[in-house]
Amino acid sequence: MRSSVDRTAAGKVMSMREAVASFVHDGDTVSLEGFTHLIPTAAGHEIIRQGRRDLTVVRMTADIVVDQMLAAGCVTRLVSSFVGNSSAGSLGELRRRIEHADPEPLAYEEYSHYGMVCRYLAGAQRLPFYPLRSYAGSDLPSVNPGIRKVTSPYPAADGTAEQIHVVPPVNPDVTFIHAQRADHRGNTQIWGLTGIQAEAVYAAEKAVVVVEELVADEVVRADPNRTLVPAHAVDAVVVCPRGAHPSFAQGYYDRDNAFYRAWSAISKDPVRLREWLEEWVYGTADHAAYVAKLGEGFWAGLAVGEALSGQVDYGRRL
Amino acid sequence: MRSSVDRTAAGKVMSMREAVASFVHDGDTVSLEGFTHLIPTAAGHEIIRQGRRDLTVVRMTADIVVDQMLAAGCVTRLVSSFVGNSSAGSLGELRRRIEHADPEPLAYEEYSHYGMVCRYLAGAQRLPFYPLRSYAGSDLPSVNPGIRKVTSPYPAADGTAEQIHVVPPVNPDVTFIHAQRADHRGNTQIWGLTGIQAEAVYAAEKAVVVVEELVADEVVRADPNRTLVPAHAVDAVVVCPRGAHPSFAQGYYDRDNAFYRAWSAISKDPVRLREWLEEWVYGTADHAAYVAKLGEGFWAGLAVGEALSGQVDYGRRL
Amino acid sequence: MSEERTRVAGAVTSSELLSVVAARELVGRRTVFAGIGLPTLAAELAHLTVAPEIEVVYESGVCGAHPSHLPETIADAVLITGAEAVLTMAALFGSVLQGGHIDVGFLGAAQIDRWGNLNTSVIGEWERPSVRLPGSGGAVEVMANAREVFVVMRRHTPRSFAEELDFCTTPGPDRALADGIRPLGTGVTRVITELGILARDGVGDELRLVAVHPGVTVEQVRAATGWELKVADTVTTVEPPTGAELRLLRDDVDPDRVYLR
Amino acid sequence: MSEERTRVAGAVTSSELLSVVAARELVGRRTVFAGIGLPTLAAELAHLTVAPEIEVVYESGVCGAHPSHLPETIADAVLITGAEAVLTMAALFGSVLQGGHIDVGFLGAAQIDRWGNLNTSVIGEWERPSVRLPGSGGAVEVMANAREVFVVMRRHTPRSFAEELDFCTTPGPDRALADGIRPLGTGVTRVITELGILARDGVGDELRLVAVHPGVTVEQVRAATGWELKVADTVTTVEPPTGAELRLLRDDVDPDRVYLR
Repeated sequence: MRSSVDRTAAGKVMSMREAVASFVHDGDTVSLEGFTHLIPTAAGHEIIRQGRRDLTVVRMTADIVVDQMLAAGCVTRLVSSFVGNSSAGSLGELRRRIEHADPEPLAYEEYSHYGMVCRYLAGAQRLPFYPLRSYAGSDLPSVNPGIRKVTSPYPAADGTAEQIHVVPPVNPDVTFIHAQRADHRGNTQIWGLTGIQAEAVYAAEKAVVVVEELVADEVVRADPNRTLVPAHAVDAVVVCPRGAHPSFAQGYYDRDNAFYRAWSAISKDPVRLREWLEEWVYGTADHAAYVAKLGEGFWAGLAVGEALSGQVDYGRRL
Repeated sequence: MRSSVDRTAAGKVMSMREAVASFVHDGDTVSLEGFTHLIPTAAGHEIIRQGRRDLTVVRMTADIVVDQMLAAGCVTRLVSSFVGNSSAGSLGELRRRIEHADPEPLAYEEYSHYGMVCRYLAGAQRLPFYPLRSYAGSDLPSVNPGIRKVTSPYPAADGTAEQIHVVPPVNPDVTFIHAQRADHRGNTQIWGLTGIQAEAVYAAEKAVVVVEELVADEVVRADPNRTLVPAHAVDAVVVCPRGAHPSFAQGYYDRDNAFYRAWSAISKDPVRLREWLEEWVYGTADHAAYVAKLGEGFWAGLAVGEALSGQVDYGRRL
Repeated sequence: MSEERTRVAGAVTSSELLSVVAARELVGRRTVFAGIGLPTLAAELAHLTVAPEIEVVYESGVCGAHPSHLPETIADAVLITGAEAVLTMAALFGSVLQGGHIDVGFLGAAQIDRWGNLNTSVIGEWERPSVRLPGSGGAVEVMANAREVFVVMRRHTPRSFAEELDFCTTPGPDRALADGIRPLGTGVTRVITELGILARDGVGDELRLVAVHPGVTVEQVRAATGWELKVADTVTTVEPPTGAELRLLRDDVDPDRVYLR
Repeated sequence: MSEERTRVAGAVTSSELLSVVAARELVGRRTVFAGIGLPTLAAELAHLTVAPEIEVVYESGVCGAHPSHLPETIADAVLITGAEAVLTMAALFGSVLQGGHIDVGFLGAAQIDRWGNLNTSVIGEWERPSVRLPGSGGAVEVMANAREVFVVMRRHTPRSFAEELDFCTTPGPDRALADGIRPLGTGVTRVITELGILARDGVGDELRLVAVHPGVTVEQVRAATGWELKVADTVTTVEPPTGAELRLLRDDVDPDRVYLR
């Protein structure tokens, strides 16, 4: 049974430096989730700055931030269902690690997207396994002993015994997600793509929510259906505007597609990749410095116009 | 594999009479969902008016509308996890049917709430079973052969084989839910308690959404995260204001607690119950007549004040 | 006897007494899964007294409710407006409850046995019962997944505190173990009744009498219990509700007397 | 040869040709699971021509998108603003895809074999590959659960149309059956390439050549295929994109040439 932690008390709001120092330890299993939208890049960068080692990283779409953490030597094991730079190309460091063990090997657990979704579901729901109609006939189970089979206790329509594949739970030591806003207790609201973030938080021993904005309690409570993660599941709230760059935050800033395209060339050259890390991660004290270094002119290029949701009426007793 | 139906085309908006005539047949399995909030009462009443027989009703909290359908002779089998009049008392007809087979027996499949949730999840996800950490040591499996066990293919922490209970999928012929609003294609938005409605819709062969309001496409599209059920899962949209009475619709009207309290006495007396059905169901042509018969003064008593959600910004590309 | 006790405790009603005693037991707990009625009163009072950080999670999916009026059901509209979060039932039961986030779950029952197993299904045979009760609701899940369970039973009689349950809807961890499945929670740790408090530490333990209300004797409780009740070495007398507790309960928690009757 | 064909079809690019052909194949289909790129173009063009009721569902969770600009990823912000619904990944993969609501799924691959099995994981051995590819993403689930799958392969070579896959990431129904599990969908029914169209009806069927683009011979396709390719009794010649199709594609679907290069 997981430990009982004080997740309802105040005092959850902290800096990214404090959050990483408190909740990420060498050897930990760290989940960073966000499917194209709201990728917790700033969290990955702070893990690099603090020099964590021997991490197992769990992330459905291992993309730029994972390639950067690999290059910084933080990661020895990766659990993922997609390893690529979106549709923009390859991850140079990841390919060197897997194809040539250069500069060191990378243990890789390969799943499909729904396999990862189901691992998070099992982790969040404290289930020993989660069944899914994938993998029948695939070579993946032959290279991933985590993927197994169960026989259903209910006969199939034709009366025969029915088999189905299952995946095991994943329970990260800590999960980081990025969100548009939260209150100081950790009630977290996300709109646009919500991905697997809620399950990744519930599956974890500790959860850190990185937000564009800390908002007053009243803002959250005006629209409780917008809360994707309730306070009781959150251990820390980090305010970090533009912390999802180069991915996007719906309604806040757009995706930096130019950087995605540039990354394939940067990461293809290990020297250039390490120079990039020197300049943009080790060379910036924190994400605010990274944001400032990019400059207001740059951010103006990612600005978005307004498209309001309209309001619904929750009603009040008269 | 379920049949391919035209769920994206226009022409889904119809009257309750048409929806029940089209989608509910004698002998069908009918799910009516809504957990205290947004109970599809008007749908149940129209099923009574059209005299359907031999139905299997699936409903987590079998309450007043189920007692009424039982009294009208529509139901021979009930699948549920709670059979009571909320906290206000008993269901007279249900108790007569189960305790005394009066006027006829009722087949009853008893689950717990999460057992029912998991049956809908399995049904929606086309799984042969869904695992849950309930029922270990309960007498329920001894009276419900649907509840079975599976051995996990992953050893427990102590190395032993781990067993877990499972429930089978439920796939109703038709599911009815009530909602605040939908567009003409069936994109359905609900706020407040959302219960098990989305899964109950996805589990069903056909789905009918009953709404307080039909709204313009733009209203739905301004806030896509508010859509609980997308158009592709919906076969019919029925506009039926106040169709959830005596339950409530968040932001539209409050719960009629007095009627809940009154029902225990009404239903305790089979003659009085049948008189109630005569007057309020058979004696009203449709739900609009039922609403009118209650009168505007009555509805003023259930009126609620305004509590707006605030707006979020989805952003638009400049 | 119930009337006698009420006199002893002053003008304190049974509802008030049970609410106050249950509230005190919540000291140090954080997330409480509560149905409507006495558990709601207890949690609200605990919030104002011994457990300021308590969060009530409702079976309907509401977390962090800030109701304008005392709710009449676990799904009352006033629980939603102004709440911190509303979850689907799949998330509430799957991630929150089965996920292990609930410290204390409150349950009631028609029958309880010495191990804290509960019956809410039938009196008599399941197939043709003399009384059909509501059934589990979420009780099976609360018992299986909450760290511990508090049971509030207004009536303490040999029929309700039964040597043998007519039907076990909601098993405690001892029955789970016998079924070959390792339980996740402790099961029932407190039973609060009109006569006193029974307690139980965990797997293998029977409920035992640890406290009586003023004016109630150990013998009275034994006589009202359908099995041979174990009694703690020291049985304390429950401190009657204080003036401060009663004022909070009556003036702040339930001023409209929705439950305090 | 590719350039020759382009000349034959006029100033039609490979992207345009594949998009138009794929769009035509969507006649009568309703729900399409599409990645970004050619499948998006095909679905949008089909919407304007042969399948007005088509709905594109994106792996990211978007249903009924009405984008202001052509999306650059399957999760582009312009897909969300103005969409009809946004679902969690658990709902999208669980209820929509595995639930059986997708008529046609589009997939690509580094390698395909005669049964429509796909490799997107590695070239070489999995443990130490010569090329590490992105992996499944949701491809395993699309193949397992969509009614049928269309594969678009720009390059038609013996290496990509392989006698034997280096690794089977995404199995078709024949491999599922051999694994003892009854498949839910038909697997790959169409493969659209720069040379023509291969088709397959269902379990037990091999892909066979049913159409070639103008100027392409059956022998050219055989030579470009790594296995002994079956050929339909009648191989038709693909009708070149019409002026109307090209105008819609260029002026309405992708006026900024995001994909039409």
